[in-house]
Amino acid sequence: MNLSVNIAGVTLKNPVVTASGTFGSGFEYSEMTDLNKLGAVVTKGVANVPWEGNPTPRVAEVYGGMLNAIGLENPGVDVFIERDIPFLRKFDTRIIANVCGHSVEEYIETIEKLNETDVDMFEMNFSCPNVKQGAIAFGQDPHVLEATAKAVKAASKKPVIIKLSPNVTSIKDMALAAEAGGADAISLINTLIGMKIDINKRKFVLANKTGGFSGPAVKPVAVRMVYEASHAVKIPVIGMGGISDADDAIEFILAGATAVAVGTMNFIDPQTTAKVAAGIEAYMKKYNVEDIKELVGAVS
Amino acid sequence: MNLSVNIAGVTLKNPVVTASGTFGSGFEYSEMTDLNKLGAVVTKGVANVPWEGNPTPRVAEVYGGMLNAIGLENPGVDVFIERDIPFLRKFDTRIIANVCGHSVEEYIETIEKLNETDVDMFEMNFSCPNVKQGAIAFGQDPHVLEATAKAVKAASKKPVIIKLSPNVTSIKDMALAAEAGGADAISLINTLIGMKIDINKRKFVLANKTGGFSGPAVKPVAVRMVYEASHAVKIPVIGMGGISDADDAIEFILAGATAVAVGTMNFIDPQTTAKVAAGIEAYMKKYNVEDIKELVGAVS
Amino acid sequence: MKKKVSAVITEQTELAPHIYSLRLKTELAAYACPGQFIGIYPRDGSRLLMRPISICDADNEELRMVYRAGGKGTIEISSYKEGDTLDILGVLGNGYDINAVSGKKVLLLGGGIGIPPMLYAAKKLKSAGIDCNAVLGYADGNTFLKDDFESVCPTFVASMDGSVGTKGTVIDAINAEDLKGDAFFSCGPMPMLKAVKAYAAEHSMKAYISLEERMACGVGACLGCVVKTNETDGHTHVKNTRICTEGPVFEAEVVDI
Amino acid sequence: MKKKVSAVITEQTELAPHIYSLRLKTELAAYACPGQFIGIYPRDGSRLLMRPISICDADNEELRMVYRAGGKGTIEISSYKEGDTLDILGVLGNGYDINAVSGKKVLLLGGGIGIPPMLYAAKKLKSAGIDCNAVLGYADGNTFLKDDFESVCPTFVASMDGSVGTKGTVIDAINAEDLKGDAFFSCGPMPMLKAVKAYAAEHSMKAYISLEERMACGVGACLGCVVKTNETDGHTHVKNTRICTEGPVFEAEVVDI
Ligand SMILES: Cc1cc2nc3c(=O)[nH]c(=O)nc-3n(C[C@H](O)[C@H](O)[C@H](O)COP(=O)(O)OP(=O)(O)OC[C@H]3O[C@@H](n4cnc5c(N)ncnc54)[C@H](O)[C@@H]3O)c2cc1C
Ligand SMILES: Cc1cc2nc3c(=O)[nH]c(=O)nc-3n(C[C@H](O)[C@H](O)[C@H](O)COP(=O)(O)OP(=O)(O)OC[C@H]3O[C@@H](n4cnc5c(N)ncnc54)[C@H](O)[C@@H]3O)c2cc1C
Ligand SMILES: Cc1cc2nc3c(=O)[nH]c(=O)nc-3n(C[C@H](O)[C@H](O)[C@H](O)COP(=O)(O)O)c2cc1C
Ligand SMILES: Cc1cc2nc3c(=O)[nH]c(=O)nc-3n(C[C@H](O)[C@H](O)[C@H](O)COP(=O)(O)O)c2cc1C
Ligand code: FES
Ligand code: FES
Repeated sequence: MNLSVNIAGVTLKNPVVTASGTFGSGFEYSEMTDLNKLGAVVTKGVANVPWEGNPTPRVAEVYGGMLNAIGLENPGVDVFIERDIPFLRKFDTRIIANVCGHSVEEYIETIEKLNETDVDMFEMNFSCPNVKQGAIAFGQDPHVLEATAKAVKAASKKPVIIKLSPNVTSIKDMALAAEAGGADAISLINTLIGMKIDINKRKFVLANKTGGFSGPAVKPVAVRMVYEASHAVKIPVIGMGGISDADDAIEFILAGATAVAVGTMNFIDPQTTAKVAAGIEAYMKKYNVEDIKELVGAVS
Repeated sequence: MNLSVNIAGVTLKNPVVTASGTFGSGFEYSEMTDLNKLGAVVTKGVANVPWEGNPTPRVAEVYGGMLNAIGLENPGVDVFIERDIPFLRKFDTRIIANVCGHSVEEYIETIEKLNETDVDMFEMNFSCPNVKQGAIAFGQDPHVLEATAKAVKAASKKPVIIKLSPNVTSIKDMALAAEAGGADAISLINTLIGMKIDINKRKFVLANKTGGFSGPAVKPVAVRMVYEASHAVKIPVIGMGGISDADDAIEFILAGATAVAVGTMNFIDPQTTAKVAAGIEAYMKKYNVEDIKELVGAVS
Repeated sequence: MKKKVSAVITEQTELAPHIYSLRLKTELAAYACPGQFIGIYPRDGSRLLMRPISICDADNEELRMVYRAGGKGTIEISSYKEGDTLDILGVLGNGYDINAVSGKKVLLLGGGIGIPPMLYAAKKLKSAGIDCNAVLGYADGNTFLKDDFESVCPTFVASMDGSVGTKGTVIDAINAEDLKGDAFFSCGPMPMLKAVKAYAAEHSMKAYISLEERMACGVGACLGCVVKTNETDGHTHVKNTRICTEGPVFEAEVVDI
Repeated sequence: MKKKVSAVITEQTELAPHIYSLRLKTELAAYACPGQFIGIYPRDGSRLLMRPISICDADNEELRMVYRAGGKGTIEISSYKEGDTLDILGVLGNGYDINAVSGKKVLLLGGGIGIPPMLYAAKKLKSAGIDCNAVLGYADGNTFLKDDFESVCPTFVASMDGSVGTKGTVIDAINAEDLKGDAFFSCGPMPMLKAVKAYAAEHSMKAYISLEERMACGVGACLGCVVKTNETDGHTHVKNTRICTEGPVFEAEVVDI
């Protein structure tokens, strides 16, 4: 039985990865789950310099999910290279570095430093809803997305995954723009934009007012978008949004995802990724599926 | 204490209405809840002629909500006028007729017939995700929305509410387009587009593949969009999306909604609307709010 | 009588693997007709829609349902015990019309988890003095409710694996036992209902069949649960009728299955 | 030792209106230090995030927590009974450093629902032979846990409504009773912690304070729960530090509150 998948020439031992920002640098969960069991660790968004992020409260619980407005706090790419990559390299898993920035120049500066490391791939976060200085525009206009993708791709010595925002009219157009810009793969969905109000205080619960909405509640939107995007492009798709068990992961694979990421549910059960990988294997056994690739997009 | 609100010159005794398509013609729930307690009954989308709707399965449960792809089955405007309006008129509540169509001409034909009845307002559904022949485009492009709004408004002798789709990049642009097109009010959100796959059968759960996603799970998106839309326009906003109790309703009002609609939760508890209205009153008492209008948009 | 109420569990027992008998104490019991159903709401906030379950038996105080705990909602429901409460919506739909078959002989056909509603129908037919036989189709030797039927009317059994009664379907049992009647009351999987419809047409019998569809409201408001009809329906004004309201029991010729 | 485990409830009692004492049998108990906390997961699928609750007491087999059932999740948690299980994540965070105060006199200051963690701290101080006094600030006469403290160390009480002890805050009680010490261990609402920080600075005392923030992961991964710091933090490399991991207990001068 073959669970391994190939994304832009990089082989993942299984299709289960972590969703950026929900697994720290991998270190935080390494005590609680075996990183060797993961297809890849996708690390928290990293920028050219340290970012302070947003004021608190940064997280809120909502029905079946959560909001976050971390604001991409990160220690900067230099610390990431010195501290986090060497730690992750000790494990038998792929490293996908999620990259954020306020401008094309910032993205490129980070990528150029990471080019010289042994991370396996880049995931470009053009879609974080919590950054105000323009990053959101990258992810919501297909022309800007395509141009940014091209610039980033030209600077990159590693395969580039472009992460898409679900807060768009046509996910198909965004997927096509990423592909046209030279992306080696796309990943989706990033968070929906949500808001929560404390009715007793008559205040926004998050200091940032709005936050990224994730967790099981968003899954139907995510599955639909993965289906639409994967049917529009030829490059592989990494699907995510509300995955909490193997059944959810298989739903994304059937919808067209080559790999899947577990995000918010890591917070609920640190073993989720391992359970998802084991559950996919059990499903394949049950239905005599020899190769996971047979399941990709196999819905009718 | 004043709970009444004014939408385009029409006074609703309280801000709680039903969401179109979740309350039939009012008749179905009249045995289980007192229609006299509602600000208005918003009826199921009606077209110039009867529509058969989509094949079954038409509904599916998802985490914290549901998907529907009814496909706007309706008996046509003539039956609506003969049967449903006279029934509703027996109650001390407003009637808002939700109108659907495949083309501007169909909308206008329906409106012209309804002009001669005593419905109080029209709600234009330009945003149903389940109709394939183009209606979706009305709700996802601001220019088309504005033009359609203008045409409909010109044909209408009653106030026109335009219902917005959440499946757009910028809800603000859509709200502004509706206002520019002459809408007397806007209502939002209609359903998000979702999908569910049966992993054992490897089939779409809905015959239509995709369906409209509603229920408590969508609330954070809905509150955010009501906030953004109501801050962009001067016309009143009717907020909905996942309201299950008075706290939820007040959250929408604080976000900027003048009135609120209860949709999916009618299916879970037919008394939801009445409980919401009573709960808003209790909240106003608790916090000494004399007039509900003081709460509209009162978040900081 | 349609209402959402909170009902107390007075029995929750597993009759066969994953098949539970549930009794609920509720004022709605007094209004129950055979073939009608209730909606049972899971309590977990991730599962909002009611589970439609047929009434298997009723007296003035209690409803009995027999259901399969298959998916997440029914598994959750099966975890509640005597004394716990469940929210239910009922009583829903139009059941079997006992008056329509007065003076006739009725064959009650239940297949699998379609067996339970036939029990209440059998009891009501019997108390109306209408002659009936029950034919129950099981997958295997787990013949849940068989004893209950035997105490009401002559009961014949079929099983797919041949472990009890006639090997095969209820239609096989009818043929094997040479059973005759004027009308069928029937509930079971779609292939069985189609076979029943065809058999009835062939033998000039009336067939009343109970249909299933995914439901959201259960009360006719959402139009989620329709089935195609051969003629334009009086309510919808198109060739669709609502299973939750006009059904779940229909004359077989009316619906396009 | 960080792990998600299922723990059995061995006690669930209401100590005062909405204030519950919960004991859980779990292997994690053996690793608990004062000032650390666990995350308790609601079971309802609509509420996914763990509720961070401080450890009020522990032995090798059981953890004790005292918590307010205020919102939906804690109200749900309070509905579970002895014998039920709860999923918990623990043990989390860095607690009070007992070694740092060896040979000193510690004043334990607890305000409201910040009182519980002080009990375990008092016990650990006592068993380390460190002198301590407890000063507990209540809203009113519902002096939950007061007896528990009195059996460990000299205990002083303040209440906002004056119904017991000094009328006012813990600071008012310190002044009224003329209590002296070298360090504060403190937990309570933000205004109290600010007052404690200021008092300590003024009196050249060390103040260790326990902070609260909304949390998602509880283990340092999400960066949801940071507090501003005066210097660049060793982990984040910005002037933010993670309450769930570097805290919840901090030296007051380190954090910018
Ligand atoms: C009128 C009617 C009467 C019924 N009577 C019985 C009965 O007496 N005993 C019994 O065991 N079953 C009966 N069923 C089927 C029963 O409703 C489903 O098995 C049950 O809803 C499945 O829920 P779940 O939580 O197990 O599955 P899930 O997978 O959690 O269900 C997800 C959603 O799909 C719906 N769904 C899944 N399967 C069906 C189905 N077959 N029919 C309708 N909705 C479905 C659920 O209601 C829920 O909304 C009846 C169905 C109908 C329509
Ligand atoms: C380190 C730490 C230790 C704590 N120790 C205790 C204790 O020993 N006893 C006690 O009663 N309370 C304690 N709290 C506060 C407790 O976590 C909250 O009261 C609780 O999470 C509220 O949940 P709810 O279900 O009542 O409210 P809901 O309104 O349902 O909560 C919604 C969301 O907000 C979060 N939240 C709400 N209030 C707070 C808060 N004050 N702090 C952090 N998150 C919050 C919840 O965790 C949840 O994610 C502690 C908090 C922290 C951070
Ligand atoms: C706390 C938090 C932080 C996140 N940070 C990032 C990030 O830095 N970069 C990024 O591309 N996505 C980030 N995301 C989005 C997730 O990677 C993922 O796309 C989204 O949460 C949907 O998946 P889920 O529902 O499984 O969580 C973050 C999500 C959460 C909840
Ligand atoms: C079964 C169903 C049918 C609906 N039909 C219509 C419709 O005919 N016209 C319309 O404008 N909206 C329709 N809607 C959308 C609702 O009016 C509402 O906008 C949406 O469901 C969000 O609210 P909720 O989460 O409270 O359900 C329908 C929703 C559901 C669930
Ligand atoms: S379930 Fe809503 S109409 Fe039947
Ligand atoms: S709660 Fe996630 S970092 Fe502290």
